[in-house]
Amino acid sequence: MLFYIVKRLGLALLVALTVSFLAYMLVFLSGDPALALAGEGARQADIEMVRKTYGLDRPIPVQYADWLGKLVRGNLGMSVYFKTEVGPLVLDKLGTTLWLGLAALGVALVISVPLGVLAAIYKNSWIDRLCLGVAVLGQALPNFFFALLLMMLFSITWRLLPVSGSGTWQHFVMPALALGYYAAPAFMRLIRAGMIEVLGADYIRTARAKGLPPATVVFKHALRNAIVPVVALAAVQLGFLLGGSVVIETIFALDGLGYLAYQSITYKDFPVMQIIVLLLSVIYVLLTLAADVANAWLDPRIRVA
Amino acid sequence: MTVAAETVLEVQGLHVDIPTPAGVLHPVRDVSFQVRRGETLCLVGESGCGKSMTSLALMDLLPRAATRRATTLRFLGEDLAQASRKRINALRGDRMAMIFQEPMTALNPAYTIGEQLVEHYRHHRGAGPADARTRAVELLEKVGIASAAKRLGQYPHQLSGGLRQRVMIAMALMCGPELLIADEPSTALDVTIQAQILRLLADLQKELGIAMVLITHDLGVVARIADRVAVMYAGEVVEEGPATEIFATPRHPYTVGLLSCIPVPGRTPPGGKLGTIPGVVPSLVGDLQGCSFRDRCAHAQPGCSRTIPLRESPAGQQWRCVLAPEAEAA
Amino acid sequence: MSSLIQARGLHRTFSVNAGVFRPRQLLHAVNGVDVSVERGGVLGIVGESGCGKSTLARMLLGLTPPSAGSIFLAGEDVAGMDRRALARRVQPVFQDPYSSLNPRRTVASIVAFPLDVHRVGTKAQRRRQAIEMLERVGLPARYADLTPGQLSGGQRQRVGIARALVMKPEIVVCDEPTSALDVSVQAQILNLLLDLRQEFNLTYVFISHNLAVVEHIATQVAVMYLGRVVELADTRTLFRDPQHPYTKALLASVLTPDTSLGIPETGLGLSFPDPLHPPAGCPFHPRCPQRFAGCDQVRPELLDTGAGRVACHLYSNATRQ
Amino acid sequence: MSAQLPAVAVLPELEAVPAPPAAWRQLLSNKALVVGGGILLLMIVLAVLAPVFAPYDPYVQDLANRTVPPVWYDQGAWLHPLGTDQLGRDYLSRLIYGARISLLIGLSVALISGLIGTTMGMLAGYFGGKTDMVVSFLVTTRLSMPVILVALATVALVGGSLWVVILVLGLLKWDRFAVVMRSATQQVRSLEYVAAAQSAGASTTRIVLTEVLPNVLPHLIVIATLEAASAILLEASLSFLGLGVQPPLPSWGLMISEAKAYMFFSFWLIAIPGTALALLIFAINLAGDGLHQVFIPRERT
Amino acid sequence: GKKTDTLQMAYDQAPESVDPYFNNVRIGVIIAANVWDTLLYRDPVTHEYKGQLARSWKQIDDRTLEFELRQGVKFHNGEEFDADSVVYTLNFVADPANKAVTQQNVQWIEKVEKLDRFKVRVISKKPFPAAKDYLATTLAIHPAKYYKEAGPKGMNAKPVGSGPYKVVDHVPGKSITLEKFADYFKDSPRTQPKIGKVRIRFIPDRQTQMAEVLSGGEDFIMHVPKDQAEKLQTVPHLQVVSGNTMRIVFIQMNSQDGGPAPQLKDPRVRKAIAHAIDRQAIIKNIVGGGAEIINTICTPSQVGCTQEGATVYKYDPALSKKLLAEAGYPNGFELDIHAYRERNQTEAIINYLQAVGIKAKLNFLQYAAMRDQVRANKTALVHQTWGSNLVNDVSASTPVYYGFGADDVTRNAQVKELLDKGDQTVDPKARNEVYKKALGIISENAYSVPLWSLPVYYVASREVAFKPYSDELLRFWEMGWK
Ligand SMILES: Nc1ncnc2c1ncn2[C@@H]1O[C@H](COP(=O)(O)OP(=O)(O)OP(=O)(O)O)[C@@H](O)[C@H]1O
Ligand SMILES: Nc1ncnc2c1ncn2[C@@H]1O[C@H](COP(=O)(O)OP(=O)(O)OP(=O)(O)O)[C@@H](O)[C@H]1O
Ligand SMILES: [Mg+2]
Ligand SMILES: [Mg+2]
Repeated sequence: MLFYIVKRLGLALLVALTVSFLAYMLVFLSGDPALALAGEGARQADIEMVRKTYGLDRPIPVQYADWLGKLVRGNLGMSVYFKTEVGPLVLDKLGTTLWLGLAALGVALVISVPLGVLAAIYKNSWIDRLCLGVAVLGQALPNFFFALLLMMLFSITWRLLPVSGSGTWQHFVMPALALGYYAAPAFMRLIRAGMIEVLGADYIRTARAKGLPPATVVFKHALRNAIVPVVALAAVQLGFLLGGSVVIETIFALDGLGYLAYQSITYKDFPVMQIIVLLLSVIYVLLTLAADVANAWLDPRIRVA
Repeated sequence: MTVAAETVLEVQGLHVDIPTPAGVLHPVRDVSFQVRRGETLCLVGESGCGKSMTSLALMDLLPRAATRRATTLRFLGEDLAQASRKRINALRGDRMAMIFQEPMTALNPAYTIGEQLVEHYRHHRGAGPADARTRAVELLEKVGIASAAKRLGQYPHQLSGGLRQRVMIAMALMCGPELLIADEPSTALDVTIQAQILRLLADLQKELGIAMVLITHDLGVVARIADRVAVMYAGEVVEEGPATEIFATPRHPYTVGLLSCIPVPGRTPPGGKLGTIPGVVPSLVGDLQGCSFRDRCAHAQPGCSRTIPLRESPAGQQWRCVLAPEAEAA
Repeated sequence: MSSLIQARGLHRTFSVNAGVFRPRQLLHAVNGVDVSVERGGVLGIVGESGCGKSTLARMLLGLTPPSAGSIFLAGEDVAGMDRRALARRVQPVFQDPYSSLNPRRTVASIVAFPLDVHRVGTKAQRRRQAIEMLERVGLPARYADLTPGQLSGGQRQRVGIARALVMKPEIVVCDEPTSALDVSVQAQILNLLLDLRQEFNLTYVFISHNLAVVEHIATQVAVMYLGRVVELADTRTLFRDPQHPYTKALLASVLTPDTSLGIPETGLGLSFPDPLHPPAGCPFHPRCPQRFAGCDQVRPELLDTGAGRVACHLYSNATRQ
Repeated sequence: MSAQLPAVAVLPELEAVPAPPAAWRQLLSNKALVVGGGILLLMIVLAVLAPVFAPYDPYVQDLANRTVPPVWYDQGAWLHPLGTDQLGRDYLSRLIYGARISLLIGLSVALISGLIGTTMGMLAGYFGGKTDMVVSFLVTTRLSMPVILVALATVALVGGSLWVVILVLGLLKWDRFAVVMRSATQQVRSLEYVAAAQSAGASTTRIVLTEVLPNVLPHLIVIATLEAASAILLEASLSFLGLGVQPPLPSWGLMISEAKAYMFFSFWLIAIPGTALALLIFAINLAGDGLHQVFIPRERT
Repeated sequence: GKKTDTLQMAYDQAPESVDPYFNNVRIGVIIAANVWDTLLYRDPVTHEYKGQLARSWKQIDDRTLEFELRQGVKFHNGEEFDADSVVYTLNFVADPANKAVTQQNVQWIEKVEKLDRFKVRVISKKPFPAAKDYLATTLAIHPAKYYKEAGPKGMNAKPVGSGPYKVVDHVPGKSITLEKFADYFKDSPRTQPKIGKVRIRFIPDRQTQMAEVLSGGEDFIMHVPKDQAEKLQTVPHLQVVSGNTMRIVFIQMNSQDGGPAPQLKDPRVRKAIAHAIDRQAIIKNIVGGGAEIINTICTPSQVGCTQEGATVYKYDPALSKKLLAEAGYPNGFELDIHAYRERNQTEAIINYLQAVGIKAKLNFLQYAAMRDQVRANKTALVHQTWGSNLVNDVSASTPVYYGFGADDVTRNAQVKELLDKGDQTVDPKARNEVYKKALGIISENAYSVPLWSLPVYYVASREVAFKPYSDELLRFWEMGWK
């Protein structure tokens, strides 16, 4: 177990390292980052100054090594735009995005678990098709479009929820709905497929043959087994939701990581952009590790005796 | 047939229909048989002939799409065809139990053996945890599992196939059922273990005096364990009767063909020709007129496409064939 | 007659995942096997699930390289042989009539595939040859353009046999060719295999766990247990006078359709063979009704007993006090 | 009475097994596929024949007739059935031409990423071992990078255009192809017909191309449809944030992006491309589901 | 809202730093103007200079200005204002080592000297006629002691100025809250603040901003596009005000050697382009009220900027086509057009060019990316806008594009010479003359197509009393509740 976790952490580290390199190289896509950093109306002298300040005059590998070295020592650099340290800036926003991600995950599960179970039980009936329709719609509706629709209804027409910001829980309702609904279909399909498979499994027939009440059969015997892959998906989806919150956070001006990412992209704030990409990858890798552990805990077949 | 009370299960005219895109599939057609207390009935036939469907129909465990109808479906005198879902659920696992083919998959991987052994006992009998546990240990010992108490905490994947099948048997016997249906309980196991499991089943059945319906495609198993045999072909029971009669004097050409196919040491010469049944099983979709075996039958004749008479020998053997016993003998 | 195919000291290990959280473990699937068949003979291999029968077959076919040991084809070491040369001489028939045929090909192109690979003749010739072979195994030409999905299990197995024979190989390795089939179809396939053996002068390695079938078809039988051959003899001898307790148990477990007999008591205990943790000494000793002290210490060698060879301390004088 | 039938000397004609319904019949019997495929086909026809169906040049502006509402509004008229946009361009024509862009993006991204992902997945699945480890690592790395962020950043840095978007998405979205192809290949590779081909002496390339590829193709097609849909959505998101394709290209995402400024007053401006986009994705997903059901049945018959 | 005496405003971009020398965005300028004072004050209407932190000033020589400072002015933290504040602040930001972002605002300063506690001299490197303008607009004065301690970083975290509003809360990237400074000095040329609090939130998305004002979540937004502003006008609780700005819009045409569109080297082609665009129609339909047509590349209000003598290219597609034919392009040609904002306008321009046969392909880029291309000589047409950083002097606009700087894509030596001369001429009359000549040459050669000045729309709750100015500055201190 320990061996395994150490191995996985090693992999995570390797992934993070690769991502860090890619994230670092992203900057050079624009050609000369100094030009981008200098901003509107900068003169040649300003650009040279920027080049010096950020050490952009050195060879790229040296720059990367230097950046990485600082990173390892906990120095995440300075935001070019906000002129503050990247570490606190990013960590400050991470909480909001994590809450949003978890809320969206919650929404997705609340929508998908009952629908998935229903669809599986009434496989190929109109109920199944209805559930599938709801799911496919969620996948088809562009989430920014859905977000705008929500905003129109809940904020403008009914004035029930605040349009934007992140002060209270009400601020999270629409973003979580928009994000969660988009994530729900994946869960629903997985739960449906899992439940169909499990419901067709021999041990379910055994449970029914034992005369157990239908609810016990479905929830104790079936769902318990169908839910195992959902845990892994939940981790992966949470990772995606964190990364995918850019659009939604921007629309609702939710002061989280996604919004910061969007800002840093538009402001050419490379240090922030790099750290966000890196942070999200690390979170993703850790989440999948956590999912594996959770899986092991849920599935006695891989549990360590 | 003597006293009615002796009959545990009586099936008359059982049909199962499954609508499919290609038409209605009839995996079970007009099947009739009965099982008495302390008796073992073997349902035998080739793959896909409807053995499992028959057993599932008895337990009301058919797939959602399938429907079942029967002229008579009586369990311990109670009409199952008319019984409510609830009533059937109350009988299942309690008065009638079932064992499946795949011991690897028939147990829920997420729960311990102990949990799975006791849950229906507690549900049907309202027993407390301690009671149920005692009963579980008792039964595990009965199926020959040593250090039973320790096993209760184990998960199915920690047991070998043979052990799992023993657990399945113990599970079926928890509530002391009157009827045990075993659908190919040994097919998935290795030959040596298969023998062990069959022996255990046979012993328990005799000891507890339960009625058993054993489904198999292995004529060797049938010969060793059955009191009565029902041979199924394409959803129908083509021949039924006491095991000794069926093996000694098979009447239906299909039964005859089946018996000729298996190499029997000492009877078939090594390297010699085995008997065969040419052709393939007919589709079960749509209605069937006459004998379903006629296009594979060496004795086929025009009359085969009409209604086939049910013939009965003095020894209690029944079969459906146009050939009269005397004609056949000629 | 010298042996056509001979395995000497074959070993094969796999590194297997014991579980997500566990380190990989070494599994000894085949553990020092010596077998051989003469031209025209049929070597039956029997044993319980997981004892290494298929692994042995795959090694004979050149599909899995042995970890140690070597295979000789008419005296020539296979290791030095070109894969395609081997393919011309040794061909397989598999167990599963579903997964052994590519569902996206027609029957004719499946059978012609080996000819395509070896570029025999023109396309039309290859097709003709394939159809001839199909007819030979009992599938009329009108089946040629069907896909496997349109065939029954027995028909599929015929296609598999036609494919194996189209290159006129010397040896056919059949890995449980009938165990997925119904008895009535099994009989047809067995009859066919026996006919073909005569016609093409074939040598079979025939794997099965159905002892009645093996007795019917094989000339020689090897009994395997946990990756080792525990008994090897010609068919008549082995079935008439089994030596090894495991062979005896196996034979006892065969249920013949005889209503006068009950279910036999094999005398094997509850423990089961686990290839990941093979017992010390004789691999069979935990289940052996005749075990004695020392069985769990020393592994018995496969020794000649005159009629055949057996690996059991009951017959080795060295360990028997 | 004889216990045995006479041994059949010559095998009699075997019964022909009824042929399963022809492939197209099977496809047509799947409702999801028919509905989804039908809508998709309609859109493809509209897109391909856009010059025929579009009443106007989608690029020509009429500054005097801006944001004219569609016919079902009081101020609307049949002159512009779906109204005009903020620069007075005919909305129906833009919508029809926009289908081209969306479909082109879906197709090209699926093609590029499909090629990368399938190659990687099949190599990993077929060869296993070290190859598999490397590919798995690449997939993990790729998965750990948030697509939309990386795409946004890249487009922001390089500058958006249709081809940049296609390339960026194509280079980013191969992960699912790799994952699915890997497991599908692993599965096929373990089947006995691969062993049979090996036993016939066929080369690895030949086996991969003729035995494995045709049998993992159904998975490929299903994934490709789903990925095409998701690429179209991603492009729409990028365009929505102003970092997608270049105007005046009538991409639906761009149309939504441009229309969002008008949503509170001229809702139809955003509703029309929004609905079209949702319908397209819906159709593709539905078709994908249908293909999945037809191509990848759970059990074999 | 009025109830809470808090003006709630949304803006689309967050300032990178609140310290006025370390941000580059409009909202930063707005905050700076409300939180800090400058030495001088320029009347937004009359453009006349008044003393703000300075009581009086005099020109000592070409390069030296002397200021007498006001006494008794206090910063928000209680620190007293004196010569040290001026000297430290300006010397600090003028030193390139301190990396002020707005270098163009400070790089002309050579040094600032303290004469006594309330008297300072500001010395420029070269004669710099625009100095007063900078000192009246962008050169905010920080408290010396605090700034020395905290530096730009501390100033951003806890900003301290002497202006009518003080910063009470700043969450970078999210919001800034200002509060009325009760001790704001009474002699200021600015009026005393009325509104209690101003809360500025940063919302990047225009729709979200609009949704906020519609739902009453915000009281004030700006930079609303014309169409939306016109619609919002119909909402009962909102008012829409438009105003002109200093930002000018024009098309740069690359006539340098080695450019991607050599056609542009032909003056007939450039003139054809100028004649092809119906500026009036675009203004009417897309740009909106308050926009003015310009004929020279400078903001009309700027000192030295004049439309006089400029060649006017009227909308005349026929003439345009004729010119193209003369130049050898009877069927037009294809080229790229680059743009980075006001995409609607670019698209409209493209449509007009199309009508005379010029197919322009749009490259809509981020500003920096576009500038890279411009500077690499890879652009043909560029849809430019320029706001002069609020400096009301032509030296802040025309020379950027004609002074042989990196953004100059025409490179006319004669023009450069004239502009250089103008930049250093102190006598206003001579200066105007020189500039006029330069602007005349530019328009005569049709080096660029001057388009219009950009208007800005403000949408506010009806409760807010406010007035727009062409410098796009929000003077919170003047605002009140209705
Ligand atoms: N859910 C289902 N839907 C449609 N047809 C089914 C279904 N289940 C079984 N069948 C068909 O019903 C027929 C009888 O099936 P059944 O499982 O009873 O056969 P069996 O005799 O038990 O065979 P085996 O020996 O292979 O277990 C088969 O032809 C099978 O294809
Ligand atoms: N590729 C492989 N990787 C890992 N383990 C393998 C592999 N192939 C076979 N094994 C293991 O080797 C052992 C022998 O397998 P093999 O398939 O040869 O058995 P078998 O005798 O053919 O069994 P069966 O009767 O079930 O076909 C088994 O425990 C199996 O799990
Ligand atoms: Mg069955
Ligand atoms: Mg095997």
